[in-house]
Amino acid sequence: MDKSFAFLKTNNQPNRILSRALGKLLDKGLVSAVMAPGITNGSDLPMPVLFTRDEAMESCIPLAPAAGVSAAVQAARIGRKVKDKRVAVVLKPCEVRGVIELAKLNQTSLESLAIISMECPGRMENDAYLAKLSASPDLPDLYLNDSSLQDQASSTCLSCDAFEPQGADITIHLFGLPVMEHIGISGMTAIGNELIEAMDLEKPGAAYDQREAMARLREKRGRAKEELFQKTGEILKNPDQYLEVLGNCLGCFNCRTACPLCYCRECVCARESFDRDLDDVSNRAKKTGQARMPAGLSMFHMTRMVHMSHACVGCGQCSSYCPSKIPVADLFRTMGQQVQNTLDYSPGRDPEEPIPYLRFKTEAGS
Amino acid sequence: MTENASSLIKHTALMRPDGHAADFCLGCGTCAAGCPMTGIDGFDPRKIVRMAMLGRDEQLAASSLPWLCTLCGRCENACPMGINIVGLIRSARGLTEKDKTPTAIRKGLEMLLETGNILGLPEEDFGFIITDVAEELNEQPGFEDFTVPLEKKDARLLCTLHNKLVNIQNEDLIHWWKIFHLADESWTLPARNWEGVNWGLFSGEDQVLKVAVDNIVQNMERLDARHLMYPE
Amino acid sequence: MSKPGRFVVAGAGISGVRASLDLAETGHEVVLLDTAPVSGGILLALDRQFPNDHCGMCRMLPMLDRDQSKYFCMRLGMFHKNVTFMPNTEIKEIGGGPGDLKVLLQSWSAKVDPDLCNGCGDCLEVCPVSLPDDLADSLSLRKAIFKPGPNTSPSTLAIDPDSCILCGKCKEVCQTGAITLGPDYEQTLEEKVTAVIMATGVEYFDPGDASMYGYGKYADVITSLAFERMLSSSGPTQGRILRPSDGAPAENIAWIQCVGSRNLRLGADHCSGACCMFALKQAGLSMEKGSRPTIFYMDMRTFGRDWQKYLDRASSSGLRLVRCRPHSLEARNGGGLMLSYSPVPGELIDEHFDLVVLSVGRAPGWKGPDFSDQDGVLVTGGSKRLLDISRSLVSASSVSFRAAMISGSPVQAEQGDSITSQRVKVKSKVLVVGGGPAGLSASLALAGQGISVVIVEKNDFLGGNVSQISDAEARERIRELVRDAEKNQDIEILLKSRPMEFSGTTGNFQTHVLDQQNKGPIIEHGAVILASGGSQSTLPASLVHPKVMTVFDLHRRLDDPEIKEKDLNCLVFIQCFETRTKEKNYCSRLCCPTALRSVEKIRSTHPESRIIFFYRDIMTPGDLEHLYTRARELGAIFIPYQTDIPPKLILEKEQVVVEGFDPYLGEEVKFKADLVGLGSGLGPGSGHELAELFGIRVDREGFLIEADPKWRPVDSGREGIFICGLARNPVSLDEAVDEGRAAAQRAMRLVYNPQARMSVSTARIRPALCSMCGLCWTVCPYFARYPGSKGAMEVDPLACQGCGACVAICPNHASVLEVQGD
Amino acid sequence: MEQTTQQTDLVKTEQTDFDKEFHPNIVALVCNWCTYTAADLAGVTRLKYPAEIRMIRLMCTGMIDPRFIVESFLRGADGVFIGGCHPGDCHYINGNLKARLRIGGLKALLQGMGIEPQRLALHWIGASEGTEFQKQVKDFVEGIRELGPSGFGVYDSI
Repeated sequence: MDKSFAFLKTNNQPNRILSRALGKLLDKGLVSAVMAPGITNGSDLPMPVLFTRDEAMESCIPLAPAAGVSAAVQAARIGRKVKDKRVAVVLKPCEVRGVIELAKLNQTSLESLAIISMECPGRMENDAYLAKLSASPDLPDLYLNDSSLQDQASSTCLSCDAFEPQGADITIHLFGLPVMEHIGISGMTAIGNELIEAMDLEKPGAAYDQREAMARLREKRGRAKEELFQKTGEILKNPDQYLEVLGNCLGCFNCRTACPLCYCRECVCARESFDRDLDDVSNRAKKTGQARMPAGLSMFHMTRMVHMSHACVGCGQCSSYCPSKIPVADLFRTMGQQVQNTLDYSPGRDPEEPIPYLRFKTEAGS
Repeated sequence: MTENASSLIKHTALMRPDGHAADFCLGCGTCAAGCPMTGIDGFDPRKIVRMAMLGRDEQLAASSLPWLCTLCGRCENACPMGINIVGLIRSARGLTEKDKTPTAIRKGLEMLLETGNILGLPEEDFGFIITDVAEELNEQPGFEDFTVPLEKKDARLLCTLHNKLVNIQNEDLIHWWKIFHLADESWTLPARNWEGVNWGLFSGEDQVLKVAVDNIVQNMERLDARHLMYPE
Repeated sequence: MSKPGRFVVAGAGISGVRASLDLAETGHEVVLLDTAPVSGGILLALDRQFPNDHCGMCRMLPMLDRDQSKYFCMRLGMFHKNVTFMPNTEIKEIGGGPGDLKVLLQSWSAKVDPDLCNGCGDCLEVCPVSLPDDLADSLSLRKAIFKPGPNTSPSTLAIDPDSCILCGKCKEVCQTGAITLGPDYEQTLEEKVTAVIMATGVEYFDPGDASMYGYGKYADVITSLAFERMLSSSGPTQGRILRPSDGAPAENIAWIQCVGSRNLRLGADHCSGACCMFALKQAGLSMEKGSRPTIFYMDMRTFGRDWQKYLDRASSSGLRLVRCRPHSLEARNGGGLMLSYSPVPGELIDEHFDLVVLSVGRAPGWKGPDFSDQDGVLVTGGSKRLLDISRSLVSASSVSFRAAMISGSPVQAEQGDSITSQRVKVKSKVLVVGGGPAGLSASLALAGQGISVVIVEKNDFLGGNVSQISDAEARERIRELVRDAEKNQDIEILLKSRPMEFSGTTGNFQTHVLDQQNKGPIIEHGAVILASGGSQSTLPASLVHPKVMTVFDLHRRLDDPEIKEKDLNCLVFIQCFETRTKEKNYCSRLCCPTALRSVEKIRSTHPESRIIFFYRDIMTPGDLEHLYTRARELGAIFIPYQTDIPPKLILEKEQVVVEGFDPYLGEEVKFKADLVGLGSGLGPGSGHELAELFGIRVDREGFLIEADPKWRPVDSGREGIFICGLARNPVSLDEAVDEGRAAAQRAMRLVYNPQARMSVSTARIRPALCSMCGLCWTVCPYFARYPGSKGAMEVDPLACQGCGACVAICPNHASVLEVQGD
Repeated sequence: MEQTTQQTDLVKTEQTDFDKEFHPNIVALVCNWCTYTAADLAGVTRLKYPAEIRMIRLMCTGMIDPRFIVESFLRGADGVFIGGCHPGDCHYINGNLKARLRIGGLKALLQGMGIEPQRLALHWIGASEGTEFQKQVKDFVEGIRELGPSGFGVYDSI
């Protein structure tokens, strides 16, 4: 499919203008709903909001530099339930990967979803965002144009070089563009092109060359990622350091709740079989002189790694949710990378790519 | 050419006592692997058998293939299908036009028919050679009274001779004559048609084969010998 | 319903074991005996078997009533609660009539009490007698007291009465007092049984007896059986391939095929039917160990469905194949042997090999009295024909069914049981798709046991390809099957119909059968037998010519009076015509025998006509070899060709010319043919469609694939669905009938009891935890999962075998294994 | 009398050596059909293999939940040895192939956690391969002995 690149004039309000463009999809009946980050009563934190009337789109912040939760789970819920209608979902690239991965696990269907994603400048941690927002109400727009603000993104985003969406129907182009004048929009699929037609965009006179901006960013974030993996890798390999990092775990299981890929209805780790026998703890205490009473947390983290590391899309929500500031995402992404490399697997890359542990079927012989 | 002739050789092979015609050939190559001649001037027993099966009698008869064979029988001995390969080759030789058979054999055969031996040795010359060798033996102690029982009637044993013994290796006669003498054997040598080598067998010419056999039979009957010693 | 029957099965090789298990699984009692001290037969010596180089013998264990047989590797022996194994036993006499046989058994003392012997092996150290080990085919020595199988269980030793000198040393060292060397006792025992199955196996040719290839003279010439032990890590060389003469690694290895078979001088006008594959397997395994194998062969008999592909794999991984029979060999200075062979006319090669393996032929072997003519005595396995494993099992299942039918009344459903296994209600009805020989024989077998059958046939007649069969006897047999089926009240026949929708779980399937008006009943049934058959391949349009036809059509045409009287100067057969090649890479098995049978027919009317065969490998396994010999005797000429230079057909208006290359002459040959028969093979019918409907596997060519090509030949892999006949693989009429019965036997075991027992350990879903991700569905190798209507996956209780793959893949442990009883 | 004392001393010395040597905790997960049979065969043919292994018989290696392995390490195992049927020999068709894939991923994970991949081994050992079982187990235990204690058990303290 040829990309159809077009411009949207932003008039210093890229979020608002883009919201209106999305509203046209509703207005023209091309989609029955739009799910995008937005503000609802009670909080300034952008959360996935389902819009069904274009006039309501005023509260939409499609390019919000924060995400209260991963919208992948919500998009997946729509995909699973909605049949014979189309819903546009605005997702960050990591969320798109999450939805694709969930589709492989039969947790959603991509059929009714029109996925709109963007070249992602990253999201800020929720508290940092809210603090900044109170001083600067235009933060969602300013953030797009200000690399020093973007440098305040979450550590996960700063070390993410998968910022270009894969598998979306529409991509919103930001990098290397004067976003306060206009942003780029291109359709990646037939559906995407069909929707773009309805947005009344201007066709490009001369396209911007994004390559340099992208390469710079990729280099910068890629380096940060390597450094992070290096650093975290060292921690992981050293039981003492690992214990120190994980030692603060309260057992709240927020990381699990936040994870878009943890699709089980009830986590296996919540079950009795994961409770440490008191005898175990006391035996250990006898051996080493001490043993922590709320047992089995290392088993919890290990099990989650066993189950999820091949599927980790690197959204960082687990870290954001951790009350003890444990860099869960760093650990997961580092481990995920190693496991994914071994299994030659990239989560969310392609809906047709089978879950690696099912691939044995294609193998013959020894 | 398209293949359509029927095969004479096949019929010849079918007449063999064991009845195993070349038809059984699997083409397995056991014969060729055991044959001392395989590869020499394109020789291969499989090829001969196949030509016979395809009825290419004339082509086979006109080729040198049948004459390259030593008739040693290693092929036949190993053939898992029990094919009478030697017999087949002999039959093929029999089809060769007379002027195409190897000269030495041709000449020998003519002599055999003419004189009863392959050398073409006249009867008096044969008698002379035998007497001469006997005299030589008389010089050895203990054999002074030895004489060759030429044309002796009622002997127990009639001996035929390989022509080599008469021609170039006649001192070899002495060895068995000595044994016979010491054993007091009752034996005889025919004065004519003493030839023990039947080139009719090699040449595939049944009528010559028969002539040579008849010669011996007549000698046996003429001299009333009871047993035959046949050195070939 | 009558009482379960009691049977004697003589011979505890693979056929005997299969027959015993079949009878035992349907509630009968079996006395399984063998003259050997252990069960297992020849397979004890074979670690891996073609066509996949795997073991997997355990897969033939019961799938349902599994708690009745111990969870064991089958190499340890065979254990089933309904089977009594009697080692060291033979049949002395059989009296009475079918259904009421009196069998006199004679057992002799093993001299070692299996209850006391713990297999410690102290006695092996002291026994002074050493003799060649039969198991390793004389490759190594054993003592007079010995371990009769490499890993049989119980790990008892046995004393060979022929070589024991009664010195008593073993008895002295035995700490458990297991050894009795007293006077030989023999025990006779009379069994009253319904029927006797003779599964007495085969004998291997002893190349020493015929002084072949220096066997017995040169240590580095060994038999294929000895090589098998050499490959085994429990064998005399621990799996290393060594020259017996000096223990040096054997790198160059030659296999010589057809030693003791296909040899008229030895009176062996038969093919052993398995040695080609056996050699391919051995050569392949030896390559894995770094050897360079060469196989000397005449015809590479890859006549099983997947065998040609097996050959292709071996060739592409470096196996050298040389088409010729070596003449002889000689020992070489410094070890090894010099082999003389001539691969092409005029070329004589002496090649050095470290090891020469003689692929020794087999012949039916039974030294005891022959009871096979007696009523109530049935013969199976290699003792009947020379079969590979898969065919032996099919034959054994078929025979066991016939044996069960002798009792004349249906098998009784098994009632209560001490083991608290859960049961599932099943429908006592079987759906048979296809009304050809396989389907009919399956239906009749089931109906004979009181199971109701529905036959669904797409044509408006039963009998399958009967009109295509020219053999009058075969036609009559099929007509008889049709007549029997039509008048059997337990068989419902739906003509011009096809199955369209299929659902349900094992034992409780529903199939909607539609006729040509798209109307028809929904049939509820416990099992399905797919016998949809196949047909001969059609020739390409470019070959449409009145003188060119398939070998099958030609064979039929020879009966036409017109042809009989016609002048036929020359007939040409081209075998493997566009088969055993990339597009259709299997042997159809029937083209060679059919074409060869035509030779006799031609000769009866045309004694002088020329008959030419262009062939790649003549496929006449077993007794069929005689057809080949006979055709040669009748003057047919056989010209081998290679796939890169196939014979050319030149079609002209009035005539057909066949051009080819004769490798023996080294020349082009050309024949004006009055008739040309093409061995273009057979193909499956609606394989792909059926596979899709019933959710089973199908191969590229459209043949339905079995769960395991050796051990479960008529199981589809999805429990309750069985496959047989031409839909599964090219077969002869006899084989189709056997496969039909074998499939019936497998279906029977599932539905004979309206309360089928589940496997001891099966998976269960905890619905509240299931996220329906479907991972378990995908990993389940038995198709025992399906998405349920209640928002959770569900388990097909009879299909689940408790392998636990679902448990391991489910991140949430929504899938759990449950073990019933103990 | 003197001789007896000497013998006792000898035994004592041996024991001391034995004690000095590191005795790893090895968990062996073996499939019922092939490797267990091989282990059994090794037993009845009196092939000695290291006493350090604790064998757990499973129906199939395909049913090994990686959690078992992780838990083994967390509870102080120094090595986990898995033995299954050769590819194609699996009683359950392909359980062993599933195991291989899963264990491949787990190895990467363990390596990331500082557990040497050699501490987790998967071997195909057929039913008739008693000597192979002995050899593989011996080699494995020796390998672990050289590596020393895993130290991973300490994680379980949280």
